[in-house]
This record gives sequence, structure tokens and C-alpha cells, in this order.
Amino acid sequence: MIEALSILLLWLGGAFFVIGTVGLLRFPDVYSRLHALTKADTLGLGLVILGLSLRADQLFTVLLMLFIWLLVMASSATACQLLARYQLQSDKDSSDGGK
Amino acid sequence: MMTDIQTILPVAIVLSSLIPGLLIFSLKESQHRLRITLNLAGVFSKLLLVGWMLHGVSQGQQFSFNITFLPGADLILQGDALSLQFVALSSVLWLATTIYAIGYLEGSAFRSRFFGYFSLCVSATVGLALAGNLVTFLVFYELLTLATFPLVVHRGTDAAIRAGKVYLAYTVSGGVLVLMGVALLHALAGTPDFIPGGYLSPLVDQHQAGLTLAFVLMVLGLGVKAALLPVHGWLPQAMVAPAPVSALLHAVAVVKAGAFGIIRLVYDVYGIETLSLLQLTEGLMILAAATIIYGSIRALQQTEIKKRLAYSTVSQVSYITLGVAMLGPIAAIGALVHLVHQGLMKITLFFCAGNFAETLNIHHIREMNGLGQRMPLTMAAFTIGALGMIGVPPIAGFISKWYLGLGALETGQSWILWVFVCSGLLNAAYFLPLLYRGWFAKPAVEWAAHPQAKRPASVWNETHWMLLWPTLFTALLAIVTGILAGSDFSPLAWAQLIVAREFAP
Amino acid sequence: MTLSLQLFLASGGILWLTGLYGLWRNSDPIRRIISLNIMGSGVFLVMVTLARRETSTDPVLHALVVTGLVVAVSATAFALRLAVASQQEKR
Amino acid sequence: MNAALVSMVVPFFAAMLVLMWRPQQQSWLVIVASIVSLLAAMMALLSVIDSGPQSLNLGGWESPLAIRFQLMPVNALLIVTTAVIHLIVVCFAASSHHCQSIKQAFWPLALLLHGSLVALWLSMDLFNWYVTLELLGLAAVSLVTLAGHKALRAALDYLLLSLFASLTYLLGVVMLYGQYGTLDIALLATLTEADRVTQTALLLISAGLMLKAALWPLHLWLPAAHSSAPTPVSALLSALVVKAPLFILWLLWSRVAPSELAVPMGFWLALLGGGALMIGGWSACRTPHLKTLVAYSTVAQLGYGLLALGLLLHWQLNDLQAALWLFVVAHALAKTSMFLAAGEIQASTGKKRLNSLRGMTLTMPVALFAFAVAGGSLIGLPPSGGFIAKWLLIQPMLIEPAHWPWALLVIIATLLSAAYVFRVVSQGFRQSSVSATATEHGKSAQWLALLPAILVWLMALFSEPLLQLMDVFSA
Amino acid sequence: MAASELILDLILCLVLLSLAVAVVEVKRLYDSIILFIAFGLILSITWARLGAPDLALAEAAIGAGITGVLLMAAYANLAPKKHLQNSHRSWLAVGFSLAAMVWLVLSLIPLADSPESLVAVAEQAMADSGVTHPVTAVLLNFRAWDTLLELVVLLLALLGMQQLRLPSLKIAYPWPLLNAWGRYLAPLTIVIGGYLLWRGSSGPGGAFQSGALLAAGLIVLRLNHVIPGLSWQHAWLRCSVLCGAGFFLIIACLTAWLGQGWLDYPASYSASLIFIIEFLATISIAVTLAWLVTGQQEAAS
Repeated sequence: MIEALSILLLWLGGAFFVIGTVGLLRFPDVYSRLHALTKADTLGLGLVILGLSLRADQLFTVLLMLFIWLLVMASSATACQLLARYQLQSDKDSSDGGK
Repeated sequence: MMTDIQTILPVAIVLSSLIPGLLIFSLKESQHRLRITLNLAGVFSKLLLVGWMLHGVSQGQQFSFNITFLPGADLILQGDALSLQFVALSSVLWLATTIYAIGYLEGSAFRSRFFGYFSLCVSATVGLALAGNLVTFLVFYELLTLATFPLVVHRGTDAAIRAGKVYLAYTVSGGVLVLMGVALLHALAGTPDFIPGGYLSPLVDQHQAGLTLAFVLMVLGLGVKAALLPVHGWLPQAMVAPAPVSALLHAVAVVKAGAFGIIRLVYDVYGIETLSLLQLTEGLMILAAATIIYGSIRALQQTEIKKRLAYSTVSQVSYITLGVAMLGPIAAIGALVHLVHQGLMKITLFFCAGNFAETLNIHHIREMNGLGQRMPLTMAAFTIGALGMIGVPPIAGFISKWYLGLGALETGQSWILWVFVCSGLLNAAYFLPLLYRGWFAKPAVEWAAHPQAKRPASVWNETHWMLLWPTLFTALLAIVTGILAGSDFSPLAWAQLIVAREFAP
Repeated sequence: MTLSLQLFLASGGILWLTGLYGLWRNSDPIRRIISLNIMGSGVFLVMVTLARRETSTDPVLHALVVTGLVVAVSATAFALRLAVASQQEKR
Repeated sequence: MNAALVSMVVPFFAAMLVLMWRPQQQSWLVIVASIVSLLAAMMALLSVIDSGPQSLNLGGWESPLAIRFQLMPVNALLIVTTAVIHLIVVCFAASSHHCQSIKQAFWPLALLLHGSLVALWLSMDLFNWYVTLELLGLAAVSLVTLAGHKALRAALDYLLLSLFASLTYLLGVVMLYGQYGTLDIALLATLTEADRVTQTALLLISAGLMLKAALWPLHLWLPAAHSSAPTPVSALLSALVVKAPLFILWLLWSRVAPSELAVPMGFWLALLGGGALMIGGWSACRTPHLKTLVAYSTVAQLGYGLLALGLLLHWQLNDLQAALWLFVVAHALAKTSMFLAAGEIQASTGKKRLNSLRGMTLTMPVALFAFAVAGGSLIGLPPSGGFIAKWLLIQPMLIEPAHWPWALLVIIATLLSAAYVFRVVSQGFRQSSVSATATEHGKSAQWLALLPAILVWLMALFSEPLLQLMDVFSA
Repeated sequence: MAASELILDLILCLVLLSLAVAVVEVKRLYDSIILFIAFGLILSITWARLGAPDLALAEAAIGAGITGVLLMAAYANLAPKKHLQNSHRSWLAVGFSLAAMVWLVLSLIPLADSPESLVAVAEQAMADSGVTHPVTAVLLNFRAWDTLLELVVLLLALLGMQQLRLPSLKIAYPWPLLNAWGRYLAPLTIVIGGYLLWRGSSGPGGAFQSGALLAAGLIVLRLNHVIPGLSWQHAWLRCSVLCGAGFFLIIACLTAWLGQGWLDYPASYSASLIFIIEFLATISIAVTLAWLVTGQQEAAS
């Protein structure tokens, strides 16, 4: 039962990663790409970690993985902000230059 | 005590010029007196030591010094009769040339450098003469190349540099060939001491190709310095050097080093027996004969005094080679004694040419008209040298040519006599016009009106005394050795002693 | 297992050659430095694969790779700085 | 062995001391360290002479696991040479006026280079050599960059090629380890077989090492790097650094490689050596710049080393290793002298070209003399160290008529080296238009440039013990 | 099972190789750098797959992390300049590479079947090494000399970089979110670094991984202006750069002088000695790597 649930969650997480990647490749501009990517990161990774937690035999391992998830979320949030701001700045610059 | 002296004496002879030379390098240009003192101290101490050794060797003593060097080849300096012939010649002529050079270079630049290298040159020559085996010979042979180069390019003009490069191209190539030859012989037979009769006869059957190649390599290499025919080209070019250098190169150091090397090679390395088995001397003989004729003909074509003398040297030095290549005892005496006689006469001629150039700025033969009125003493010395070269008795040149001729008859090579006759005629043809101009032709301008020449106060003052006296001294020696050839201490007697030892059964 | 080892060994060799090719093909110093890093990765891949041949992994090879990595990063850092410096001089 | 370790550690410590405390008078500390290192090196040499080769397993672990140091006559000699040259070079750097600008950074780097070299000579471990080669490469490149912006491009090329060579070497080493499970030279020697893996590994290693040693035709980086470096650095690089890969190459082919591989490889190595002699010599005769000429001469002279190594392998003649290492030592000393002299001349005239040498016999007689004397050894004029090495090299060539073509090669090489040496010297004798007088300052630097040249000629006097030392080893 | 593993390996290899080819072949330098960082990450997965967690850690931190930052920094410094396009694609080069590939691969393949290694010897010696993690034992005991010299390599790279006298890394103005994140991240890296170091004696981890991580922390702090630029003027910085190699060298000398031999630790002290050496080496590595990335701060003049 737990085994099956774990497999389901892992597949789901993997699917989010795939979807995120497709989005990264297909979306037209930086902002929407970022949108796709962050979904994949947070949700995909979260699901994978959840799936793996079901298989863990120690609580410590589970905590460790949760910790990793938090770290990844925090850093991807920061990085996403950075990229978006950078893009915004350069968009502004180029439209200023156009005028 | 005696044994110590016997080891140290050969080294001391080399060092007596080496140490003053190195000290002179460190002197400033202005330390004129100190430099002269060092030079003369070196010259006289060397003469003294050589005299001592001459005495010893004539008494039958052995002088030998060695230190370890390469595996199977120590550095050996030894005094035997043959080496002393050359050492004595070098030392005496060094005396003359040193005094001449001091006068010649008075007031010019780079004197410390000049005398430094000059002394190194003499050291290398003496070392080469005293070398007791092939490797030691090689060491000094290469050092001689290095030490003479700065003297050739001494003036630093473009022409001098060019001549220096030509000189190096020839001598370094020759040096490499000699090196290869020596190394080849070492690989085949090791490097034992020079011994009369040679040490290679046991190898003739097995290593014929190797021995032949080594001989060819070394004769070609030594032939560069001895100015043998295909490789003589550096000698006329090197005439841009100052007169004392030309005198030293032509009469003592370089060309004689080559000739001396050939003598050593033939008598003390291969030995007469081995060489006649290998049949190598035919070629050498023909080469030498060709050089004699060719040199004379080229000399005839020259219009500059020094160039004519240079080609004359090319021709005359090959007499030695020819005498050696005949492989007979009488020819050998002729060759050995010519080594000395030609040195004395040729250095006289070069001193004279230097005097003409230095005193009156005369370089060309056509400017020599009437020179005898202005510089009678120098002209007289020139006459002695020139007549000696032609072979007029009783001057030294006659003695050597006489023996060479007898030697040719003895070994049955009568065609060589024709070479001598032919060369003698050519000698006369290129020297006699000079004498005629000098004594009998009318000068182009009155000497009193000559731009370069102040009227000398007296006959003895026709040029700087330091230029004049060495000239007269060597001219006198050329006559004395000729007249007193029969005495016990003449070069001839010494040559007979050597040959007696070399050809001893 | 052997097959997969052979696969990794071959990949290591090809990576090394890819780096070599990149070194040849590119003239920009930074890209050359990257190519060198790829070459290095190829060698490390061969090393790690070789360490895997027995049941227990070979710690010596792993240690050598760690050393190699540190050497590589030091050299890369210096080379990049040098590349920047030399380009700045050109301007 | 302990003495050798001291000789290695002292420069390392001195470097750290200089970096840490940054004393005002660094040069004295460095010179003292070099002297101590030299003394220790000499003691190491003496101990080898007394008691023969010594081996040390680092950390006390048994042989395949530990890195092994071995002190043999050859590397004892190399350690002494390294120490001597470093001492001379640091003294030169301390006394030359033209080296003021590079000093601060020069001292620690030179010391680290010294320590790394000794570490390389001592080691007998393939991977440890990789690390020491990297040390040498980084130290050498850093030293080259001391010359300022003009040298950066050459330094970058040098660094990239050096890294590439290291990785090639490393791949070969890894393959050998994979095949035989050990990195120790002596153990490998007992195991190797002539199979495909071994062959490929040895070829890769050789290619890497030959690139690092600038052996022809992989020499193209050397002239630019060595001629653009500061003078003391050029001397160190040409004299010592390029010899390190040669040492490994020699150990590898003469010990590790099975003779089925070594004999044919020897022929090709010798041929490449001949190529180096010809092309290097020819380029040296053509280049218009003084230091480039000296650098090309290094390319040519390394050809002698390769030739000796190749023939040693091809004919399986262990006698030739004496020739090989005497070449290396003689060249190291002579080239130090040459680069120091050339650098001092170039710095004082401020011009790179050869024709700026006019009148140098008057203005800088000692430097020119040093160049000429060192050149004499490079040409192989007797009785210099170069001559003895050449003599040993040509003996086996001459003894068999079938080997005579090799001797012809040596003749041509000798003439080429004479040509480029005298190209410089004769310029010095040319009269200069400006009436220059001897400059008094910089005298000590010029004499220091002369010192190694004199040492290389003195080597001839000690050739007998030197050769005995080599014989002890080959026996 | 074996088949699926093989497929996984095959995919890994193909991804690695195609990334490598792309890195070499893409037109723009920037893309090349990004692809190289991705390549590094895949490589670290490969290490994990091949049972080398130490290396996966080291690769992720050093190979992909620090090298990536270094490349980006270099790119930023050169940004205004037109980058050289990869110039000459010659079919000769391609052909040669393919030929060499066949030859090299054929020589490498047989290695898979010849399990000659030092595993047995190393396992035997583990008991006396003072640590329980074999990689650490090799690095700091069996082949400690390599490690010592490697610290000197780092030092040399730093010295070399220093005297190029380049301006230090250009740092953007601080921005609140990044700042805040940096402040949290830095202590975290220190904790994790310490953990890695401590763990090194018994499991994957050790001085290099820990040092690289700490270096990353230092770099982040520097980028956020939390710490000032690193300068050779400061004695404590010099000290921390030199302490690793210096102390290691002192130990080596002491063991040779007082003990049994060069780097032969006394059995009872070896565990603690190794830990001290690792600790100091970590500091040196961290500071040196951070310094290499951020560059030399010139003395205010």
C-alpha cells in the first residue's frame, strides 16, 4: 500500500519535472519560463521527497530531506526574483533605448 | 726532487703564459707599465723553462704530467723532442712578437683584451705542442681556435667581423672533424700516449674502414688550420687582423698547429708502417703538392703585400705536410726543420709588412717603389726572408728544401722534385719583383715629401725601435740557423735527433 | 556490470578526446579552459570507473580524483584570471 | 635521505616565512635558505656516494600503498644542480638592478619552484609526479607573468599547454594503474608487459611529458614563454624546469617499459632528438632577438638529451645514461649563465635585438665573456661539461660503422650551435658608434652570470668522479 | 534489473557526451558556460551512480559550483568584448579525433576486466590509519604527501593570481532579498561545512568538500558586502591561507625528526593529528578558493 503510494508520488513528481522542462522550452519569454520552472522545482521536488519519505526507515532521513526541500525552495525563490528583476531592468533599458 | 720538477715543468711552461694572460684581462687600459711587465715576465720565464726542458730532454730525461679526464684518456702534458721543437719555436717567436706588438699597438684601444688573448693563444699553442695524447691535443687545438678569434676580429670593423666569421666557420668545422676523428680512434683503440711508431698497427686488419675514416677526418680537420688546399680559404681573409696577429697566426700558432698535428698523427698515432698498409699517404702527398703549386700561383696574382704573403704561407706550410707524407727519414728531417725555418722567415716578412704599413701606410706592392732608401734595415730583413723562402743558401730555407729534395729522391718519388723546382721558380717570381721595386725602382714621391713620413733622425730610427728590433732579430735568426745548421744545437740537429728516435727500428 | 563499466570507460575516453577537440577547435581562452576541464572530467570518469571494478570500491583512486579535482580547480582559477588579464591588456 | 628531505623542505619553509612575515630584506633570507638547501643537497650526494641508493616509503606504509622516495646518484646530482642554480639565480636577482621591479613576488615563487623540483627528483610515484608537475607548471607560469603585460599572452599559452600535457599524462598514468594496480616505478618495472593498454598508456604519458619538456616537435610554446619571462626566471625555466619531465620520461622508458616497446620507441625518440637539434639550431641562427635565440638554443640542446635517451633505449646501452645526465647538468649550468648574461645585456641596452650588442666587449665585457664561455660548453668544446657529455654520446655511435649517420647528425648540430653562439659573440666585438665606457654598476650581476659558465668548465676536471658516480648507479 | 541499470548508465553517458560536445560546439561563450555547469551537475550524478559519494560532493561543490562562478566572473569581466567565435572547424580535426577515439577506446576497454588495484592492501592498512573512512585514510595518511603538495598547488594558484594585479570582482549593489538570504545561507554553509569535515573521518566528506562549501559561503558573504575584500595586508588572512600547508609540513618534519619517518604518524596520535591537519587544511582551502574567486583587494591608495 505504502509502496504503491510512494511510487505514485514519485511518478507525479517526475511528471511535474517533465512539465516544467517542457514549459521552459516552449514558453515565449523569461517570466513565463520562470513560472514553469518554479512550479517544477517546488512541487515536483516536494512530491519526490514525499514519495521517498514514505520509504525512509529513519525519522532523521525524512527531516533531512524536508530540510533540503526548504533550502531549494528558498534559493529558487531568491534566484527567480533575481532573474525576473534582471529581465525587467533590461526590458526597461531596451524600451528606453527604443524611444 | 728531480721527479717533481719533471712533472711540474710541462705545466709550468703552459702556465707561464696563461697566468699573465688572465691577469692582463683584469687590468684597466691605462695600466700600461704593469701590462708590459707582466707580458715580459711571462715571456722570459717561459724561455727559461723551455731552455731547462731542452737541456733535460737532450740528456734523455722524461717530462710528463697527467691528470684524469675522460675514461681511458687522461690529460697528459709531456716534453719529448718533437714537442720541444715546436715549443722552442713558439717561445722565441713569442718574445719577438710581444715586443713588436707593444710597439705596434701603442696608444690604441682594447690593449688589455688584445694581450690577454694573445697570451692565451700562446698558452694553447704550447699546450698543443706538449700534449701527450690525442685527447689532450684536441683540447688545446680547440682552445687555440677560441683564443685566436678575438684577435682576428680585434679591429671590430665590418670587414674584420666578416673575416672572423669565415675564420670561425673553417676552424670550428675543422675542430669538429678532428673531434670526431679523435673520438673514433678512442672508440676503436682507446687513447694511449703518443709513441714513436704509433699504436694502431694491431687494428689494421679488423677496423680498416674505421681507421681510414678517422685519418681522413683528422687530416681534413687539421688541414683547415694547416691551410691545405680545399680548406685554406680562411687564411687570406684573416689578413685584416693587426700585423702581430698575422705574424703570430702565420708563423707560429695556427698553421703550425695544423702541420704539427699532422706530424703527430702520422708518426706517433698511426705510425709509418700502418699508414703504408692503409695506403693513405698517397692522397695526402698529392693534396700537399697541389697546395704548394696552387698557393704559389695565387700569391703571384695578389697585389697587396699581406695577401701575397698569406698565399705564400698556404704554399710553404704544405712543404711540411708533403715532407711528412713521404714517410722517409730524410724527408722527415726536412719537414721538421722546415717547421722552424719557415716560421722564422715568414714572421720576418710579416713584421716587415707591418712596418711598411705602420710607418708609411704602404699596403700595396706598387707603393713599394724605392722603399729601400727610406727604410733600409726593414727592407734588408725583408730581403733575407724572401730569399730564404725561395731557397737561396745560406739562409735557413735552403737547408729545409735541400733535405726535402733528398727525401723525395730517397723515397723514390722523383715527381716531387719537379714540384719543388716549379714552386721555387714561382717563389722567385712573386718575391723578386718586390725586392726589385724596394731597392731599385724610383719612388713615386720623394720620401721627404711623403705625407706620412717624417725624415728619420738616423738609420736606426727609421721606424719605432720596438717594431724594428724584433724584425732584425728574426731575420738574423733565419740566417744564423742556416749558417750554423751543422752545429749541435741547430734546429737541423734537433730534427735529426727526433727522426732518429721516430725511425728507430 | 562489465558492460556498463566498459561503457563508462569508453565515455571517459571520448570525453577526454572531446576536450582535446575543443582545445583544438576554439581559440578563445575561456573556451579552451572549459575544454581542458572536460578533458579532466574524462580522465576522472575513467578513474572512478576503474575504482568500481571490484566489489568494494578502490579508495586510492577516489582519493586521487579528489586531489585531481583540487588541482584542476586551482589551475582553472589561475588560468581564467590570466585570460582576463591578457585580454584586458589587448584592449 | 634526510639530507635530501632537508634540501626540499627548507625552500618550502622559507617561502612560507617570506609570505607570512613579509620582511623588508627578503633577499638575505632567501639566499640563506638556498645556501642551506645546497649544503643539504651536497650531504645527500655524499651519502649516496658512501652508501649507495636509498629508498624511503613515506608514512611508513608498505610499498604499493605508500609514495616512495628514492635517492640515487642521478637525482642526487640533479638536486645539487638545482640548489646550485637556484643559489646563483637568487643572488643574481638580489644584485641585478634590473630585477628590482619583480622582487616582491619573485622570492616566494622561486622558493616554491625549488622545493617542487626537489620533490619531483626524489619521488618515484607516477601520481605524485602529476602533482609536482602541476606545481612546477603553476610556479613557472606565475614567474613568467612577473614580466608584466607583454608576457601574459605567452604565459597563458604556456599554462594551457601545460595543463593539457598534465591531463594527457594523467590519462596514461590512470591506464597503467588500471592495468597493474600500482603507481610505484620499481614495482611497475617488474610487472609490465608489452600489450595494447601499456603501449597506449606509455605513449600518452610520453606525449604529455614531451610537451612539458618542449621536446621537438612539441616545442612551440617554449621560445615565447622563455624569452618573455624576466631574466632570472628564464634561467630557471630553461635550466631546470624543462628537465623535470625528461627525468620522468627516462625512468619510465628505461625502467618501466618492456624492451619490446622501448627499442622501437628509442629509435623514434632519437629521431625526434635529431629533429630538435636541426630545427632548434636553425631557428636560433635565424631569429633577430637575443633572448629568443637563447630560448631556441634550449630547444636544440634538449634534442641532445632526447637523442641520448632514444639511443640508450634503441641500443639498450646503459652507458649512455651518463651522457644523458651530464648533458642535462652541463646544459643547466651553461644555460643559466647564458640567460643571465643575455638578460643583463638586454636590460642595460633596453633593446631586444641582436645588433644592440655592438661594442659589448667594452661596455659589458664580463657578461659577454660569460655568454661566450657558456656557449663553448653548449657547442661542446673541450674541456667543458658539454664536451664530456658529447664525447660519451658519440663513443657508441662511432664504434660501429652502421651507426655513423648518427654521428653526422651530431656534427651538424655542433656546427649549428657554434653558428648561433658566435653570431652573438661576434656582434659584441663589432665597434660601436657611440663611445661607450665600461659601466661599473651591475658588475656583480655580470660576475654571477659568469659563475655557472665557469662551473660547467670545471665539471670537466671532475669528470672522472662524476662518471664513477653514474657507473655505481648503472651497476 | 541489470538491463535497466545498463539503460540508466547508457542514458547518463549519452547525456554527458552530448553536453560535452555541445559545450565545445555551441556558438556563444555564455551558452557554453551554462552547458558546462550542467555538465558538472550530471557528472556529479554519475559519480554517485558509480559509488563515489565523496566525489559527487566534491564535484558538485568544486567542479560545478566554484568553477561555474569562476567562469561567470571571467565572462563578466570580458563581457563588453566581442567574443571570439570558435574559429576553425576542420574536417581533418574531426577525422583525427574519430581515429584517435577508436584507438583510445579500444585501449581502454580491456581495463574493465583486469581488476588490479590496491583495494586489498588499503583495507589491510585501514586499521592503523587512525580513521575509518578509506578515502580520508588515503588522502591524509597513505598518500598524505600528495595532499600536502596539493595544498601548495592551491597556494601557488593564489600567488599567481595575486601578482596579476587585476581589479577584484565587480560586485553589484546589495539588494535586500539577496542580502537577507545570504545572511541565512552563510552560517548554514559553515554548519554544513563543519559537519562534512567532522564526518570525513568515518564517511563521505572531508577537508576538500568542506573547504569548498565554506568557500562558497564566504563568496556569498562577499557578494553581499558582509565581509570586506580579501587583501594580503591582513596577517590573519595570510595565516589562514598558509596554515594548512604549513602545519602539514611541520608535522612531516617533526615525524621525520622525532618520530619514525617522514609523515609516519605515531599510532596513538594519528586520529587527532589527522583531524587537526584536516581542520587547518579546510580553513586554508576555504579562504584560498574564496580569494581565487573574489580576487585580490588592492590596498587603498
